[in-house]
Amino acid sequence: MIQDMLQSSPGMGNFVIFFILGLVLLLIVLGFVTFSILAERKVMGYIQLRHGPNQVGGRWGLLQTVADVLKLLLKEDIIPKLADRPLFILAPIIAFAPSFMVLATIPFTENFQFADLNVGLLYYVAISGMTVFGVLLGGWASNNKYSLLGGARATAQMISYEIPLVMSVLGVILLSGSLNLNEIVEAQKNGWFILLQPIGFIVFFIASVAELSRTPFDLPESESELVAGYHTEYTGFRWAFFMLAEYVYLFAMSALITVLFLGGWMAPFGFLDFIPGSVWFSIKFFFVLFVYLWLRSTFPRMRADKLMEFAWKVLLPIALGNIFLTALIKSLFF
Amino acid sequence: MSLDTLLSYNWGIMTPEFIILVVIALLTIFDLFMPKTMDRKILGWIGLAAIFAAMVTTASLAGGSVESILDDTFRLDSFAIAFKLLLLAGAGLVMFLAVSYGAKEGLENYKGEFYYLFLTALLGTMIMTSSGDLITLYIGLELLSISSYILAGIRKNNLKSNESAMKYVINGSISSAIALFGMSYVYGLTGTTNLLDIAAQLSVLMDSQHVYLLGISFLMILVGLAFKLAAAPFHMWAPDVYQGAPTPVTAFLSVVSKTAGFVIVIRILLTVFGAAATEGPGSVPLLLDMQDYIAVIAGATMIIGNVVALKQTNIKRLFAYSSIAHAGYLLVAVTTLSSNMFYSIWFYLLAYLLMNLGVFAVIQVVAGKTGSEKITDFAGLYRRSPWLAVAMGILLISLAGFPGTAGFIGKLNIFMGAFATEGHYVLASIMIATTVISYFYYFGVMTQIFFRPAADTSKFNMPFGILVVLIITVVGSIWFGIFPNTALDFMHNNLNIIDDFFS
Amino acid sequence: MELLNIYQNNYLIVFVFLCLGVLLPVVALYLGKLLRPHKPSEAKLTTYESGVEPFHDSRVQFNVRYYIFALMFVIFDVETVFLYPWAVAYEKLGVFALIEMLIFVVMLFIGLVYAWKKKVLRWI
Amino acid sequence: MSSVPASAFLALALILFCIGLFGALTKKNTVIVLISIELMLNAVNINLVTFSKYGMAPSITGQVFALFAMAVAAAEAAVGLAILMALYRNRKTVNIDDMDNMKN
Amino acid sequence: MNLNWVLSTLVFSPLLGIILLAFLPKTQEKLIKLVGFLATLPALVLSLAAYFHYLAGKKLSDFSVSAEWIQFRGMNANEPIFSVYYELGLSGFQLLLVVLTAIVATLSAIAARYVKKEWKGFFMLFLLLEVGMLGVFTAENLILFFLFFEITLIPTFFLIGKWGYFEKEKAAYSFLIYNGLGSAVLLIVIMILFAKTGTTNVELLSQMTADPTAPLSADLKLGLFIALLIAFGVKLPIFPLHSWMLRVHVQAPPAVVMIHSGILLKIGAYGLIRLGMGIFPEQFETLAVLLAILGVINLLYGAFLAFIQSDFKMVLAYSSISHMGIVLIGLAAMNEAGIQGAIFQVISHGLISALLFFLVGVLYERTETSIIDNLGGLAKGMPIAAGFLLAGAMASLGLPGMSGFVSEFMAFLGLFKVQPWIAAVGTIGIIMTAVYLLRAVLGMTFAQAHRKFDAIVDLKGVEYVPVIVLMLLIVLIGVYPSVLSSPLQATLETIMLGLGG
Repeated sequence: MIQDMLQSSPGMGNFVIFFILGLVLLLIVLGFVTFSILAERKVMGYIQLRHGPNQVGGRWGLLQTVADVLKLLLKEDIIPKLADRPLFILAPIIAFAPSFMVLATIPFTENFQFADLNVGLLYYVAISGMTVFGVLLGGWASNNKYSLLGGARATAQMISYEIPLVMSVLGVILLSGSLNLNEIVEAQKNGWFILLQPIGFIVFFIASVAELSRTPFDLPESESELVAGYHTEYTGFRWAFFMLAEYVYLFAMSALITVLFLGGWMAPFGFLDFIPGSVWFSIKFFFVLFVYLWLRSTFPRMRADKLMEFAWKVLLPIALGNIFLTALIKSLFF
Repeated sequence: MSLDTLLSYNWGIMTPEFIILVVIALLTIFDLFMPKTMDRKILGWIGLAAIFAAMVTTASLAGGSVESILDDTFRLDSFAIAFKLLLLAGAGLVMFLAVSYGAKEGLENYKGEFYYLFLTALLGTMIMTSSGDLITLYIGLELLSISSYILAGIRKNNLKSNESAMKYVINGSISSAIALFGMSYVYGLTGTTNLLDIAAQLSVLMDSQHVYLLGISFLMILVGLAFKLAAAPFHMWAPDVYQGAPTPVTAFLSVVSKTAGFVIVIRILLTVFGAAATEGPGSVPLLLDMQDYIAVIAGATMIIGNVVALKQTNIKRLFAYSSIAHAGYLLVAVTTLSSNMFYSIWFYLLAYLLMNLGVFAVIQVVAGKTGSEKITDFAGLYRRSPWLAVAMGILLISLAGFPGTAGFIGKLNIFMGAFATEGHYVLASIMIATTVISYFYYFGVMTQIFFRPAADTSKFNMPFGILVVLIITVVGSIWFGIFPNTALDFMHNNLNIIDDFFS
Repeated sequence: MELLNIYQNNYLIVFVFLCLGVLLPVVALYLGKLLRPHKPSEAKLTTYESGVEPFHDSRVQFNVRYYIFALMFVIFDVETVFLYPWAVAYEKLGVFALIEMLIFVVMLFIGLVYAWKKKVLRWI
Repeated sequence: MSSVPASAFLALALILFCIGLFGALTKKNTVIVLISIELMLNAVNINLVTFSKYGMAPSITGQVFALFAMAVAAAEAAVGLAILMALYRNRKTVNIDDMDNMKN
Repeated sequence: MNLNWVLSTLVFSPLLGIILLAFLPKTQEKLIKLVGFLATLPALVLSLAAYFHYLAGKKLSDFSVSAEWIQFRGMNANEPIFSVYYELGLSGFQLLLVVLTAIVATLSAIAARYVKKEWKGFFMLFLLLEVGMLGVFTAENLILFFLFFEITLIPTFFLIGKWGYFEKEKAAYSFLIYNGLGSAVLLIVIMILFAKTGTTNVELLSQMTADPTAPLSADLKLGLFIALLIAFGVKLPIFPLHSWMLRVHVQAPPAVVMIHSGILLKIGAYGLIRLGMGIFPEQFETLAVLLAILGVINLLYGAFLAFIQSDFKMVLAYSSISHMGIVLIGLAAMNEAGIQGAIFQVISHGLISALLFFLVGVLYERTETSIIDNLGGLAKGMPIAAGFLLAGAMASLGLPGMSGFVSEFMAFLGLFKVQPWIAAVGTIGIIMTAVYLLRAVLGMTFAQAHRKFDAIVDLKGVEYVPVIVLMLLIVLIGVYPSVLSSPLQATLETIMLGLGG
């Protein structure tokens, strides 16, 4: 059915249908975010030998985050007097919209993908880069020193780590010869790229942690240094959208890593093919997600200068070298 | 494209470029890893050696047939060799100036950068001369421009230098954007960026609508390149930039950069628009149709350059306007499209290179000593250093176009073309009249040098580099003034530019 | 025609996602407005500076380092413009492209080394 | 979307180019001037890409050209901003009209 | 015997002096002046030798040189589209001017003993100037002519601007600009001729313009001729274009004025005759009346203004304008007598003005003034100098037996034949000449003395050389005009042939 629709000429009807489907995904994602926050708290609680939410929210604190959301919704909305009002309002939207947009191109299973773009990977990289604007604008519009500093820091960090990120993924592109995420998955039929591209994977993973501003690279919003950073002045649902964006990115990035390096929906061995792709995808996806949570609870925060220098002096040269190593391997062995 | 294709190219024809490229990379690394205290002059000498080596290889490539590699994007023809030799010669002389540059707020901290940025700009010009494709042409142009922007602002703690660089960036970028916009239409009408293919496509252009579009693109390219040449009315940046930039950079901009500008003008205008038909195949080329526009620019450039130069008090601004005026003279040759156009432009650029670089060498010595750049600083130069004064006198006379110097023969060549073909009498008359106007300011400098008493009678110290430049330029100016055929015959016997364009 | 339709539909989906991404905050904030209290006061509207009275304008000049990193980003990010198509087409281009790209990246690397030695990469 | 004629893209490019040119020539703030120049270059890119799809003789070269133009534009912007920073440090202004230190 | 080398050596021999001077220490005043003087001698010797070669009845074409010089190439053609040759040659007219130049140059080198500073630079420029002048008169080719023509500009500019009197820079500038404009116009003419005909050889051009199939329309030729008239009119100078020349005469140092008035002005006349008449005879004829009127205006204007001057230098300057009027008058006659008169006038005025300016220099050296009133009673203090001054003035006003008479007489004779009315008006000028010159000279020599001349020395030693040599030549021409007329014969015939008479 979807195939037919895709082949029909685009029009208002298609738009409505896509809209409904997209809305479904949005709700799923929102649900995911709600519970991934809970999961994060729980996981961290267990790792650090303390309890996660257990007082409110029914069994295992399942409704804890639901309550959180409601609280945010009901909070008073304050826009500081000295803030740049239009930008202040715009910033969370700019930060959030791209995070959702990138989901459009990720192939969850063989058939479950919204937009099968030829330049899917490039699309992801390009659109995710836009979030920086939201962060920077938010920091600037607040007219608060902490916010400004946080925004600037966040921007510097994000753009610095974007370079190794895009460079490291070149190895994958070289091997698959395509930017289409589906084709990249197909290309992993004989071996996941995590095996062929270990260096690229490590660089990509580290850079992705920094892009997500998660520990150990959570400087942009280090409470103890910046009083929360670029969103200091935000309250209620406006603040929530910055958070939401982060978690949606977490979702998207986990999915992307699954697709790029872990073979997407494909089974690790041929004989396991009978298990459906969605299951495989979910397993891998949750594993990656778990690693992110794991990292957060075990690592201390890095020093700001180390952080920046790490991107330029370590990751970038390694990524550049990896490109040529891959190219060489490819022309010698493939 | 496999390894075979790679090896099948005759890479030898790119040797000069490779030499420069490798030396750029080496110099960058040397500069980075050399101890801070070490004198960076050695880098300059290495650069000079590279330029010399490139020159020798370029000369040794002369006389061969036209070759092109890399899918016709890089083309080595006589035109390229002839102008590459000029560019390299000019760059070599500027390098000598740079090595001996020791102004008070000098380049000490940035000297290393200076050398390799300078070579990068040179590489850009070389690529421009040899490119057979709009893309490489544009890349070469930008390589030159971007390096020049930085060079102009290399004294980063000097306000004038900053301003000069800023103005250069803004004007340069706008102009290249305009030219690029014009080029995009050319591409659109032909579907290719290869110059020869474009020419072939355009020669059979039929649709009048397309011709109209082509006309617009011609004008845009012309305007964009006129900025680069500092032709009026797009010359406003030149005086400020020349004044603010360090003297060797000014010399580079006014000579090498300008030469490269003319190279690209000829390449694009002649190949692309010389072939474009106005009304179907075989009709009058668009270039001839548009000749008047070039003529207007040429006339305005000569008049504005020479007249505004009259009231300058800063020596570098004066020579900025002077070089604007010279661009005007050269544009006359471009306008006339006479049969000796290449020879006259080439020879004039040679003469201009010699005389202008010599003048900048003197300016560098004098301004370096006094710390300011006023024309009055030259007062009594004859007393302080007769040889320097006489050298400057000869160079100025050559710039003014008096017989017995290369400047005269250059102008003679251009007149010849202007009168020979359809007779651009008005343009030629403007050229002669403005030449007379130019006597005022050239001789104004002479008055300071020879007639006025010196405020300070201390002697100059003449670094080796300056001495070399002065000897080469003065001797060259006179030699080519008296025996111009030594240069012209070299051109004629070893190179056949005409075939590159009309065969 | 079908390919074209698929192509266009794909981008229509992207557009839908954009709309959703913008609509969600707008709708949520609008709904929130109906629910949440609104009692502004002078103190609430001041800028937060750890409880101290705010002083000076907050929009101070950034440390110059931020700009330098921005410039570095511009340069390196745009260079990937050449790397991506190259990587995609690498199979067809072969060794020739490898060598070309090697030269390109060596130049890029020299740029990085330059910045490194000039202490541009040092934060603070 | 094939119903959109090539001329629409060209017109868009032309309008963008003119806006850029206008901005570059009239604005006082150097940063805005630099942005305007970028706008002009991007107009060129639109042209090139349009021509590479709908031109007289469509070819991929236009896209290649556009890529090069982008890279060059980035380099130009980087150099422009760097120079602007140097200027700002010495002069504390980004206003073009304040750049009048010469002419004497 | 092959005599090809003679002219090149003649023209470039002063360069040897320049090179020698360059290596002399600049404090050696005596030595420098000696070398400077000696360097003018080879040209003098060679030019006199050439003159006697001619007197011996041999052909002047023996001296012609022709060599390839510049080739301008065009598209594809292996043959150059335009060629310029290095061509030097002599005709009778040119021979006379070369001799005149050599003589005056040598004598001015003697006069240069009054130079007070920077002798080295002075003599180097002076010798360069000589190269230019000799080249102008021997060039057979317009480009070469133009080259030498411009070479005279630069040294003159510096000689005036650096060694002149109070307003030297202004004088130098007006000299440069007027002459620069003139030469610019000249260049246009040359280039158009070159582009249209493909040659710049004067002979060939003369033949070509006579040929009706040549690619030159009558209108173009007229235009070119008018341009030429302006170009040389500046140099000559013709009335509205003369103001620069007054300044130069007053401000330049004596040696330079001798050269300037004696020779440089003659380049204008030479150009008009050789190029104007030679290449465009028909157009010359068309404008003959205009030229005659201009000549008379020059004559009268110069004479009237000379009358009211208080500075003797100004008197001489206006007298030069006036005398150049006579040249024009002679030329405008378009007949043999007139043209011969004009050429005579060129040479005779060269000698006379050189003599007078030398004397002015001598006087100025001793009294530091050239104002007529201040010099009153000169005859008492400096009888010999005063005597020569008077003799010079007599020659200038055309006393029979001296060169001035011959030339003026023949010029007017020529004009009376064709334009009696204009000539009649012109004769007023002759009378005026006598009046103003006598007023000035007598005012200086015999008038009431306003100062004491006790300490002032009369002419002495080497100063006699120029005075006597010039005086002798003036008298020689006056008494025995055929020293000039016989070499001129051939030239005149050619010109008359061109004029169709």
